[in-house]
Amino acid sequence: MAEIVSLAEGVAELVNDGDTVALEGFTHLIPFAAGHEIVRQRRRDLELVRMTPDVIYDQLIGMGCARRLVFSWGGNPGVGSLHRFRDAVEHGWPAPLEIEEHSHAGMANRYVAGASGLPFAVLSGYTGTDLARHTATIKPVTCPFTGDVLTAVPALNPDVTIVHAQRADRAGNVQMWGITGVQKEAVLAARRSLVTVEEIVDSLAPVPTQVVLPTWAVNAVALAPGGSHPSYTQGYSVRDNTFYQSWDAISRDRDTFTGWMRQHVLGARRDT
Amino acid sequence: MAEIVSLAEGVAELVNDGDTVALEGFTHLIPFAAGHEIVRQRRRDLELVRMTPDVIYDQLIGMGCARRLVFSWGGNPGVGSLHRFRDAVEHGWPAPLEIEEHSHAGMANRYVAGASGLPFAVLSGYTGTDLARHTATIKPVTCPFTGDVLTAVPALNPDVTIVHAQRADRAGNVQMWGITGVQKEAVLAARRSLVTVEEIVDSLAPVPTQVVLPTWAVNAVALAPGGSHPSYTQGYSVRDNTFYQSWDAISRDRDTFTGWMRQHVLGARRDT
Amino acid sequence: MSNWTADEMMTIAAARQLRDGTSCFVGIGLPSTAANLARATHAPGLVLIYESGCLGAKPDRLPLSIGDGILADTADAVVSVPEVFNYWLQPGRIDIGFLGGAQLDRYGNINTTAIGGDYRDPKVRLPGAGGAPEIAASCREVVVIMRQSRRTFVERVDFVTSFGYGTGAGDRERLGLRGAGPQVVITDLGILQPDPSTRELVLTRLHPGATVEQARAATGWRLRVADDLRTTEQPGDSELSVLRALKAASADDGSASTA
Amino acid sequence: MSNWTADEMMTIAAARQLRDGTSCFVGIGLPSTAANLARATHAPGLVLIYESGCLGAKPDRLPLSIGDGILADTADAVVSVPEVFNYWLQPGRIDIGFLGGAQLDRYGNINTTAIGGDYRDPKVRLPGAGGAPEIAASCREVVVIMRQSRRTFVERVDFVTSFGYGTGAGDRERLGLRGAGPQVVITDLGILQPDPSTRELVLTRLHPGATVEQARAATGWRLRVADDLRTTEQPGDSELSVLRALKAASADDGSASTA
Repeated sequence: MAEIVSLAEGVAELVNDGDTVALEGFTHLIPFAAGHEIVRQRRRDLELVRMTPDVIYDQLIGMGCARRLVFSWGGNPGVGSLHRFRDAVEHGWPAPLEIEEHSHAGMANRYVAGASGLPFAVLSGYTGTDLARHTATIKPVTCPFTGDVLTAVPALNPDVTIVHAQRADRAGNVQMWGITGVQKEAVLAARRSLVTVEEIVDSLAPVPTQVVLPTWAVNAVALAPGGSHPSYTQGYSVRDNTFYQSWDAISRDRDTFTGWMRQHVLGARRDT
Repeated sequence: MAEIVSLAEGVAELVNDGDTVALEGFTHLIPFAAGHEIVRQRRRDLELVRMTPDVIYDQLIGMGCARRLVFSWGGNPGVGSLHRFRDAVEHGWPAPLEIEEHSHAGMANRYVAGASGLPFAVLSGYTGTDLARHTATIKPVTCPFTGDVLTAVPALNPDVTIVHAQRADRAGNVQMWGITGVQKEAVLAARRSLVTVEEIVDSLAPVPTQVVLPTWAVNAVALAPGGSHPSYTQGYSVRDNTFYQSWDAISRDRDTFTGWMRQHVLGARRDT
Repeated sequence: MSNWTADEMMTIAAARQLRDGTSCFVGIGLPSTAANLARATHAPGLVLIYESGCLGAKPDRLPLSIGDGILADTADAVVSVPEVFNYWLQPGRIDIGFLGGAQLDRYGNINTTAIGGDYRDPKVRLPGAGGAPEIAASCREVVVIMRQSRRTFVERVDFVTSFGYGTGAGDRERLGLRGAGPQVVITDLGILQPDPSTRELVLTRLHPGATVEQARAATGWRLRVADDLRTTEQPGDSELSVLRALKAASADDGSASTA
Repeated sequence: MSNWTADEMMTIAAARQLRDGTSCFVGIGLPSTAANLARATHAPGLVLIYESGCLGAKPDRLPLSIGDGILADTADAVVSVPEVFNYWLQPGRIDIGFLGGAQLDRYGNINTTAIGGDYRDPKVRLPGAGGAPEIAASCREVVVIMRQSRRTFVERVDFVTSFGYGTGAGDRERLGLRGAGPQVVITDLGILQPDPSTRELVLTRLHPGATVEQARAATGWRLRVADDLRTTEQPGDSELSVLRALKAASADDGSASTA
């Protein structure tokens, strides 16, 4: 059964230095508040996993929390580059960043295998690309019935997965809707899971396109209203496209970035 | 784009003698009306595919439409045996029935592979059972990363899949909800598809737990109110448990069965 | 209410095996009846999972099939059939797999496929596997409920539909099966449990009124009896009244079926 | 409205490639702009599929990301990300894959991963693959939209993120790729198409005002020109006004991005 905790407690209990951590949310429902709490608690040497690193991982990488990144698309959607991600890969600042790179189809299937308790997934993908030459976690597998050669990718089983959802009930059952991406798979694939929510309610009225995570499949639920900003939470907020565009200038320069993080993230709680 | 047709037209156009045919619906939404139309149009030598053959395939088998059955559970849920299925397997009446037998997990994954355009699916299943010894479509497959040995099953790609849904709009978009079983996978895995519906409406208001099949993923939609009886259609009818129980007596005896089918199915349309 | 049937005793004894707050993958028929009795008595927080994709179903009457509307209407979540097997059962998330069967052997292997003759030409053709093989393999533990007779409790099943302990200790481990296998078998006469060292099913409890002789006569192998053989606590009035109310409120005759 | 920018001409020429009633897997940025222009003009029945799981999205303004709320709100169906790739893209159900890119080569291979240096130590690190490799492999055909320059149109891409025709005719067939590959490349100067026999990209159309010399100067390989080189029809007033209205109604600057 999921425990209802504060965000600070949840991150302190579930995220350790050196962990493999997945913060998922496909453009929608990105758990920014949880990412900021990880920065405030100064976690280090994390292996960050995420299909679309987005601004949230640009911040974690720029603040030196990450040792390694497993991903499939590292950009600022509709804007351009993630400058902190680029600086880490191109110049090793603030620390060298090891990368393991896949396609979306491969990453999605790696989470599916993880959620299914299988060691690998099969897809028809990467064919002819240079990704297969540079990424060790892409291998051929042969169909035992037809002899066709397909692509295998290993399961992703994060130590902890963190996602943001619209709401939970007091028993810890979680409900999300709209674009729910790969969050169900990411939570079920993980050893531990934390879900931040906009609100905690008495009962969860069914909603079209909903995904429900039963309380017994989640470790902890934390109330974090607005916890997806500058991403959005359908029914609660809209995507702050202006912030995503302004991030380009904020993140381009190391000092500007560090100053912004100090003011808006580290300084956002008195205990830092 | 799906064509709106009559049930008779749909079956005549899409179901041919010798086809591999899947009528899916997991207890809920079983397309009985379509099965009866197949009987009336006297299709022969069908390879019938279905996780739970249920009364609908008991009727098709007893009427001599089937050459082969691919399945995972052939009973009358909560009641007991399917007597026509047993008579065909045990005594070859009205014709010998070749069987290919799987578990639910295996069948579900075979549809998933079919819907995914993959030649096979991987699961952890059948281990230690005698099914693996008797069913040729169960083989070992080795994980290229861990060396673990898992189970492979080949994709199911029926010539035609038929399902029943609550409703469609005039453009042929299909909407179903409640227990939707493996129907999406069965339709997407098939070369051709027919969906019978309770009603055709102007627009599909979203419903919790809904599965929507876009019109461009379906070949034909036919209006068939009550088309799932004695199964049920959530929001339109309830399961006729009394009929399922009475089927035990109707189907036990060959003549009683044949008489019942003549009266209630063959006689149910003047053109027979 | 001091009189009850052997079937009622069996169902109540089975319900008592289900701890509150655990998750249970429920086969139809006797398992569903017992699981719903447990929910209605000592285990209100028991999470019922049906292979139709209903997670956390809370039916107020016994479903006749694993896909009755009442299951979807009352579930915490309704998922696809591929998902219930791949995301929920296969990884070993579910505590208890609750199964019935037509034939059970000395080592807890279950047959729901065919009896007599050859597989291709059986004397009696049964419904088949359904979800049982993977339920038996993947749930943390398995509870079996079956009426006991020489015909159904045999030395070796004609067909292994669901793997128990195979030919004895070590087989599950050798095959790398996730779950612990059949930890308890509840019958209309008593309770059998695997010997910790050999995994052979041994009589550990007798229901009130039943005798060791009856149990041996209803078993197709030389049934061993535990040194500390005990007697099942008799059905409580509330257990009986709730069970009878459940059955009265349903169309289900509780007949064997593992859909 | 007889004056327009090269970007507008490019977007309009790309939109014209999309036939009504077909399905189109849409990358963000230029492809999304052109696809939505097509829907708003000659192809109201164009089915837009976004990798966020939105099938049949009908946005009335341009989304900045592939996961904007407007896409889910207006979609015929919203499915999970694993499903959109496995059930919808992978089997080859989708007619057109619409991609942008940072680097394109003579045989239509696309690079969105890294430019210069070594993969482990690149001069410029780009966002990466996203959905592009499987879109390029599985859609029945691929349409590419990219601004043309010697820096972006190169003899051989530094990194093959999305496979076009590899090293020429026969490579896709040898690899068993489902789709036909890049059938048309729309730039700010004109249109390139693969030579039927060699699969080398050849200039088949020039936009009004552009010259062969400009196109050659903006291409990193010896650009061949089709014998029947034609001129793109200039933007119609309605095309231009709808495009400008779309962009005005959106926060999107249309900058390159292939999320």
